[in-house]
Amino acid sequence: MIDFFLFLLITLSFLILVYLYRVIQGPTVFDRVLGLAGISTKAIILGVVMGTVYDRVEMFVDISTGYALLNLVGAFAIAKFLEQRGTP
Amino acid sequence: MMYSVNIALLLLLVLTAASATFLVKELMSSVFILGSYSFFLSLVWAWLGAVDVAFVEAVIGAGLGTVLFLVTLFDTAPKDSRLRRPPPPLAGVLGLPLLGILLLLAANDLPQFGDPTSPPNVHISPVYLQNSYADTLTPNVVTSVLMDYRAFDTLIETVVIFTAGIACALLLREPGS
Amino acid sequence: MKPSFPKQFIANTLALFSVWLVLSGKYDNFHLVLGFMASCGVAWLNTGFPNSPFHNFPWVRVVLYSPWLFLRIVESSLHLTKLILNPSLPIKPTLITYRSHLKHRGAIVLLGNSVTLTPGTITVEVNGNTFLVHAIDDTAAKDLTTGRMERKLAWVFQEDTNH
Amino acid sequence: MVVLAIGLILVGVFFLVVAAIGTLRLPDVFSRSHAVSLTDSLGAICVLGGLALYQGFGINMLKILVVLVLLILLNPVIAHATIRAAYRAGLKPQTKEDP
Repeated sequence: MIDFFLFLLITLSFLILVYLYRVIQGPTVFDRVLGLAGISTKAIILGVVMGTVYDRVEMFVDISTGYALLNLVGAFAIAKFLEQRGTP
Repeated sequence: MMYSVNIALLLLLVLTAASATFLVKELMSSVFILGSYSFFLSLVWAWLGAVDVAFVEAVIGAGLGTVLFLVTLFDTAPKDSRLRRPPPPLAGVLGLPLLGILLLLAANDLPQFGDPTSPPNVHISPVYLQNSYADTLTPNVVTSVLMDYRAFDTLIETVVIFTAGIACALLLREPGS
Repeated sequence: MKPSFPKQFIANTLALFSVWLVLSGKYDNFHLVLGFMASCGVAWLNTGFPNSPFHNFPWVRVVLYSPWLFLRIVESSLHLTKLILNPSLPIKPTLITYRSHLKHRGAIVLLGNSVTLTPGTITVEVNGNTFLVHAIDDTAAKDLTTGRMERKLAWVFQEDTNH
Repeated sequence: MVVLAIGLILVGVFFLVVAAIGTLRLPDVFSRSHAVSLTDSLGAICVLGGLALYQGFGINMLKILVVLVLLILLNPVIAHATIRAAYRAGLKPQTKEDP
């Protein structure tokens, strides 16, 4: 069963690589922001999966909740900034 | 064995994000890539079992750091946020990977992760664990080490942070007041 | 019809306290009292502003509405999956403006959220009651223009839409 | 129970892969945000639901469900904030008249 979760972890890490391509390559700034949102969604899931592997879900879920809320704050800061600044 | 596969993958992601910061042409994109780098780094910390470090890295690195960098960019003129880097020197391009390989070779001689016979686990840790409550009457060992055995260290650290705060307040105050 | 301040305050406190119970996981007297006091304080700070989306928020009917929304999420993701995996990528993006008759601010927030979650549409801008919606193809816009979702939300917030 | 959990996780991974392909294939920011907000949300819901089922009934399941509800509520908000910024910054989406 642990092997299955490790397989899941590796698959999700490769998915992060795809979003990282979008962050680096993205033609506009907003593509990069979307890539960052995708990466943080994967990071939230990875946190819970790691908790399942270690059998300490209650601790790792707190990290995931923190990620989710920070992700929201960061996305709002970026969006506000870009709205006032315009595209570079 | 299987555990190290995943840590290798996560470290690869950290490396990719770190090198991508040097490839982009504008500061804003490097801020975003730096944010994703912090996410990966805190995943690595969580995978190694250091959950508190992971939490601090996520909060300060990915959340607060990104916002602070953006606030700084907000006060920067658009022409200053473009980057024109000279090409890296040849000695760095050749020498740094060699140095990395040397460090990796040296890392083989380090004791295993959580090895009970490694020097710190034989000499220092049992002393702290056995005597800390009798010495300091503090139930938490980490607190007693930080606040009692290394009190001067912590005090000077606090002084450094306080000085940095005063410097920031002096630099950022309103000119008129 | 409109609940009074104490009733709304108690509802908000109970909603916050249940979240606290799930997140804390410690059920001795000390922690329970501390959590209850904290949720009372947050609810007291956030109740009674007519501009807040949580003013007169109907918690129970929103929970009843969510299974329908979940089915829509599944449907929309399947639709988008078919579009993405199709080799010829048959998308026809359009921008639609849409006027809603809902008055409650919470209802408008929920409508924007639901529009984003339903097949192939995503809210671009909300200005008062006017929504600017980006639709990825023609079948996607149908659900919004028939007003099906707005009728559901009008039932949730007990408002009259026939005007 | 465990079989159901593994099935849900595999379905979720399928949707996550589709969302990643979508971010690579779709032409502009507005279409890509569909993939990021919708398909990604459903994939995350399925994977987290499978993990919650694997935990069995208890406090851990409830905690994972809290993260799940947060994701459902916050993912569309993030996508909306991003593309509203894109729209106000002057980007125009591709429409079917000028492909």
